[in-house]
Amino acid sequence: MTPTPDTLSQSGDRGFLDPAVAAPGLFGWIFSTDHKRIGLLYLYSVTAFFIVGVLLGLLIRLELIAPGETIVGAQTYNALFTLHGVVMIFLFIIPGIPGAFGNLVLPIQIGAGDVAFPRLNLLSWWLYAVGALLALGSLFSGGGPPDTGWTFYVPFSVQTTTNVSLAVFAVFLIGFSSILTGLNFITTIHRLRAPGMGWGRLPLFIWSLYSTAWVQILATPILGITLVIVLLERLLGTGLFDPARGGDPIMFQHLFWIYSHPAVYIMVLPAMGVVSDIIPVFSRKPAFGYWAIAFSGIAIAAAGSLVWGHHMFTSGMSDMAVLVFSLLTFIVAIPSAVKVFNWVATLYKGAISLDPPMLFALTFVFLFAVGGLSGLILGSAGTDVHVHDTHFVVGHFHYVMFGGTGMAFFAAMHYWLPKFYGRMYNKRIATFAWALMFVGFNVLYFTMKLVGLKGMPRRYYDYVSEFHTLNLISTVGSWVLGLGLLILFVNLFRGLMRGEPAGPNPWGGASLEWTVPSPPPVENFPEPPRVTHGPYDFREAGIL
Amino acid sequence: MPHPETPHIVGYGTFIAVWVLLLALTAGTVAVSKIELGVLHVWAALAIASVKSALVIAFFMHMKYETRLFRVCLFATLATLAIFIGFTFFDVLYR
Amino acid sequence: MSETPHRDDLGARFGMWLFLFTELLLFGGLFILYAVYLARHPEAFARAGKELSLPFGTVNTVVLLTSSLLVALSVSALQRGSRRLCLWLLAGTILSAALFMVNKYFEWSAKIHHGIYPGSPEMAGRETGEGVFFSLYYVTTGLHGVHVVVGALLLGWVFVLVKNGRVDSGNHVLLENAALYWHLVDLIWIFIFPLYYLIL
Amino acid sequence: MNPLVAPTTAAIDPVFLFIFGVSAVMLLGITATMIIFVVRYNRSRHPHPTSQTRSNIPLEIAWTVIPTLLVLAMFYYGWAGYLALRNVPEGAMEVRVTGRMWSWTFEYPEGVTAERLYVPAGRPVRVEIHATDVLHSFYIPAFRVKRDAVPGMATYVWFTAPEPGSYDIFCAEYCGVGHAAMITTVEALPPEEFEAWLAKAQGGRPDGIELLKRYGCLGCHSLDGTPGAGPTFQGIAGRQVAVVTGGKERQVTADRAYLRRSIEEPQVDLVKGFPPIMPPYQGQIPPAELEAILDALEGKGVKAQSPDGAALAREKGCLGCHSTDGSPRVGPSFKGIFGRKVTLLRQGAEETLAIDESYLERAIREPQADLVKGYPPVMPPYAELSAEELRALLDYMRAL
Ligand code: HEA
Ligand code: HEA
Ligand code: CUA
Ligand SMILES: [Cu+2]
Repeated sequence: MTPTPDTLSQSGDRGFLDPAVAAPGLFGWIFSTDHKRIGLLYLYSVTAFFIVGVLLGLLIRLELIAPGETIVGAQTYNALFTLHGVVMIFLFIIPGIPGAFGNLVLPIQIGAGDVAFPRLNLLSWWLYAVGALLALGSLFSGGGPPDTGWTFYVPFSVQTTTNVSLAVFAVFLIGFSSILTGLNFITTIHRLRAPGMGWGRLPLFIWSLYSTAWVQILATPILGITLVIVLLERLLGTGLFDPARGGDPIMFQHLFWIYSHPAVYIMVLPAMGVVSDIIPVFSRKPAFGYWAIAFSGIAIAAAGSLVWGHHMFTSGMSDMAVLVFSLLTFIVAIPSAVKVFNWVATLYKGAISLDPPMLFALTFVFLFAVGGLSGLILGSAGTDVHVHDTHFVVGHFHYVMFGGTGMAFFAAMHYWLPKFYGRMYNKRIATFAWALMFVGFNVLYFTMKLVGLKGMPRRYYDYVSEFHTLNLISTVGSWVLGLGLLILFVNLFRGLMRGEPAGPNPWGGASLEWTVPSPPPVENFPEPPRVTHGPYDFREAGIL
Repeated sequence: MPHPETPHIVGYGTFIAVWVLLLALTAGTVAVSKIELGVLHVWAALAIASVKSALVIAFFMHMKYETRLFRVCLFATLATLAIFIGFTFFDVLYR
Repeated sequence: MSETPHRDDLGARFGMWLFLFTELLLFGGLFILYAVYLARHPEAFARAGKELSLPFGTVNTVVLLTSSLLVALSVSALQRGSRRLCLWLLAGTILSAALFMVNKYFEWSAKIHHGIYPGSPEMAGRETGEGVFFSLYYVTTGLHGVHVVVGALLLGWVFVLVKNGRVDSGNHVLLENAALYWHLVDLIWIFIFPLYYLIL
Repeated sequence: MNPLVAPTTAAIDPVFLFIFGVSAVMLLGITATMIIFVVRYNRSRHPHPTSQTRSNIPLEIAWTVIPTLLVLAMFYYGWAGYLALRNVPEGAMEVRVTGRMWSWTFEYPEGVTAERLYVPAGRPVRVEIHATDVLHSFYIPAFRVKRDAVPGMATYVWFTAPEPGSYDIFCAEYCGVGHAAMITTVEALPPEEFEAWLAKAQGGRPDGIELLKRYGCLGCHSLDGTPGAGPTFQGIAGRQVAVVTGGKERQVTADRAYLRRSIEEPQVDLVKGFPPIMPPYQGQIPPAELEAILDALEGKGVKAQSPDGAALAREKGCLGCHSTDGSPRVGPSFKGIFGRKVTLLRQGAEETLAIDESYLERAIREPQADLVKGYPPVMPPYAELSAEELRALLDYMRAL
């Protein structure tokens, strides 16, 4: 199946997308070890689950439009937000940027032909796919859809009769997939850089994937073992978290957050990488503070592993732990601030164009700042006590996850997909969709923070009437956001299928992926490239 | 770019010597466990186990002959695990 | 399947090490729980630990250390081109794995026979700390047992590859990686043994 | 500081303001800079970049150090606020709250239980939090306090209600289908009203005999005439007793005043023929309980009433899922439940039967045994209900 140079030249300008370069039909995709095809597989599956998650979000908002039971009862609502959370976290945002865009561009950006372990890469996708199907299967089998929330807190998750075991197992598989992706990326970055591609010439996206991959490798196993224990608790009654039998339910929370806090940096670091790559290109200026951005990513990954306790300030954990974890949480905010300042400084005296990728990247900076700053309220022990487990937290994490990583995901789509499909979308419609989303987003989630400040707990399908107005506004915001999303996807889809040819370098980028044709050929580079300048050396690349 | 490498072949004698040492240390831990040491005991057992695992890693697993990158990564991993355990005790010890 | 055009043995070993790191942290989760519950129920842990069979544990330690030696020797043997010796050593390793599992089987059945297993009536009557100890014991050694089986299967597969010449003195990274995995199994046991069998 | 703001709120709100203030300044600064740059250096106006600067060390240091100082200040204020929530003032009133799926029960040291948290306004209250089944979280937004209820562990919050009024209590830790219904209130009353409420709640409620047992009186005094270390309680009221008062012997009638004094200061009148070993109880028994004990001794001790089904249904959280008006909610309605036909899933097979008492008892005590078709299998088991409580519940359902 290895394409000979011969078949390649015939495949012409469709590059790796040409059906002739792979096995026929679907098999050419689901059994392909080409990193670009795997990347697109991830892109399709991740986007599909994003849409599922979004529809669930819409239902959640509809239920919350008024107090009392509006469209669904308590049990259905509990299943809705559990699924919404599980789908968004484990099926969309964690595999999202690394799985789709990491796979698509990482090897090309470092001048390699593929990742270090292509078959392992395919296995990652398969684990993800099987895990995702099992997660969906948990809806329709056993004792009904799981109702624990995405956090699976014991003792409830051990006692409930719903189908938690299958969901937990599914998440376990997906975690394994995430580990394999991380392992693959680290090895690729260490071993397969093209001649001349020193560490200082790595695009910042690669740096971010590198720090992410370490978190994936070192934190995910803890989630794995925790979920195994929950399964054993349910199936065999080992009692390791059962207070009546000498266990401690708070230990579950420690183990869960030892993974899940670092996981929020798995979600956001690649997004920061995307933004760090886009801003210089659209400003025609080298990334300001290259090393500061690169190392602050590593610092976030490292320090992010020390702060998990900030999810547990009210859990009954010792006050000493509250002190330590609160302090460290504030420390981890500093490298994020450094990044923000460097991004803004990159704009200074540039030649800025507000094409859709840039628009989404700058939106990332703003929304991430809003979300991150609200994280400071949560990191401060005294204030967190009030807003913990209220809609303030829900607002915080939608700002950083959707406003942060989600926007970066859209930025990456608008930035790199023309490269991989060879076609350009309509930029004006994309800008219009952006405007709708920006407005809808803030209406939706800022009101959530307000209602949280007033004390509305999360995971409530029914609430006291004083929270009504804000919830109503929030729901209306979700419609505006949804409309924007719809337009965005339709426009992208139409453009990538039928748009104008994009050419190899539509944005004037200086990193390696812009030196190959769009779409790239199967083996990326006919012969290993020699790298002679950095990823943002626009002058040396002849862009300026 | 990776270069074709010539493997470092470890002699049989080295491995056997390490194995003898490991067995001796095993006998050592069992012996120590018979002495009354109180809480120190756990630390003594862990210390011996660490020496044993260092031997396994260095020789059986060829760590001694790998590049420095391998050792740095291993260290990072062990440090991470140590931190996970250590920081949990900020809660457990003070609750 | 399209393969990378070149071979990168160091990269392959590095990838394997990364995988071993994740395995370390997988067990690490259990060691966190062990540490916390030991701090909370030291007496119960000591009492319960005395009930584990020291002879079984010691024999299994020796078996695993020896198997580790055998597989390390097999790598050297293959590198020096003695395929037959390598195959014998591998066979010895797999046999040790089997021996270990047989031992484990008897050890577990003896415990279960005495009513020591999670949720048993016997455990219900004991102090909770002992229950936690035995639950952890079962989960940890169970997970370790799964790794022993997987490692043995892996070595069996490599055995076949060495036999039919697909892995040889010029291309032995698969054997090295399988051996690395096996050493990890040993490594974990080096900690399980004192923590569970020799505690206080 | 405004006396009408709860002290916990007064400790936390300034921290909110501080962090929000710093954040707003930072956010506005960053956003404005971004917008100015985007406009000023837009490619249409500024087609060629006029700088290719790659870094500036003093700047990097400045924007590392300044945020560090800011966050350290935030940390400090946050921690100080947290300490204010943790350090309970001296002399706080104690209440114990138990969270269960899906209701809160408050217990006062006087033996009173309630579904709402009645407190005297202006007095610090320490609430000790327990859970029986899964995690819950005791949350009073108005006072900025929250703490999880963890099975097998006691946690606490404290607060002072600044003025009489009603304040929401929510369950903030997700606990299953009734999570959103696990709501009650703090009812802050003027101190006198609170005392009155307490007394009324005790009214007859604390069973005098029960109290005699609780305070250990029955170790020395029998109820049935058998002699012990002290005189029997049987027929004690109105009895003629020979006592030694201040070394002088005299006869007294055991009236209420005498009995009260004997409990509070037994050394004043020593009963002849018994060793002077009784410990004084002055200040140890709350007045309401003392009255209940005296009532019991005088023979008009009010027995605890049989449990109230309606209250139980509310307290145990049943009404979180079952309606009383025939409308189905998470679970089937209680109204008209007797005789209703249900389809059950028993070991996978369907079975239809008419609801009767024995079925209901099982459905309450071990709901997993039979799952009712059309409803999610989420009901927790209530194996701990006493026979009388169960009877009261069933009577209540029948009467709906
Ligand atoms: C992408 C995911 C993501 C990211 C990046 C973050 C980032 C941060 N988060 Fe968030 N968080 C979540 C996802 C994320 N979080 C989720 C999902 C939950 C809820 C889980 C659940 O319970 O379901 C959560 C919950 C959560 C809590 C627990 C709340 C509770 O339950 O009570 C806390 C507490 O400290 C917290 C803090 C922070 C902090 C301090 C940051 C920091 O990293 C933010 C750093 C960023 C900035 C500070 C802004 C940018 C900088 C500037 C604009 C410059 C100026 C800055 C300074 C002066 C410092 N988060
Ligand atoms: C990346 C992660 C991600 C993303 C993108 C989202 C997206 C959304 N989430 Fe998300 N959410 C989570 C992750 C995410 N969520 C997590 C982890 C939780 C915690 C779960 C837990 O507690 O366990 C959570 C919980 C959560 C809650 C809290 C539930 C509760 O605690 O009671 C709510 C409530 O409003 C909510 C709403 C939404 C909405 C409205 C969207 C919006 O994206 C939806 C926008 C889209 C639409 C509104 C519909 C789409 C419409 C169209 C396609 C067509 C146009 C339609 C019209 C014009 C009507 N989410
Ligand atoms: Cu109880 Cu939520
Ligand atoms: Cu966190």
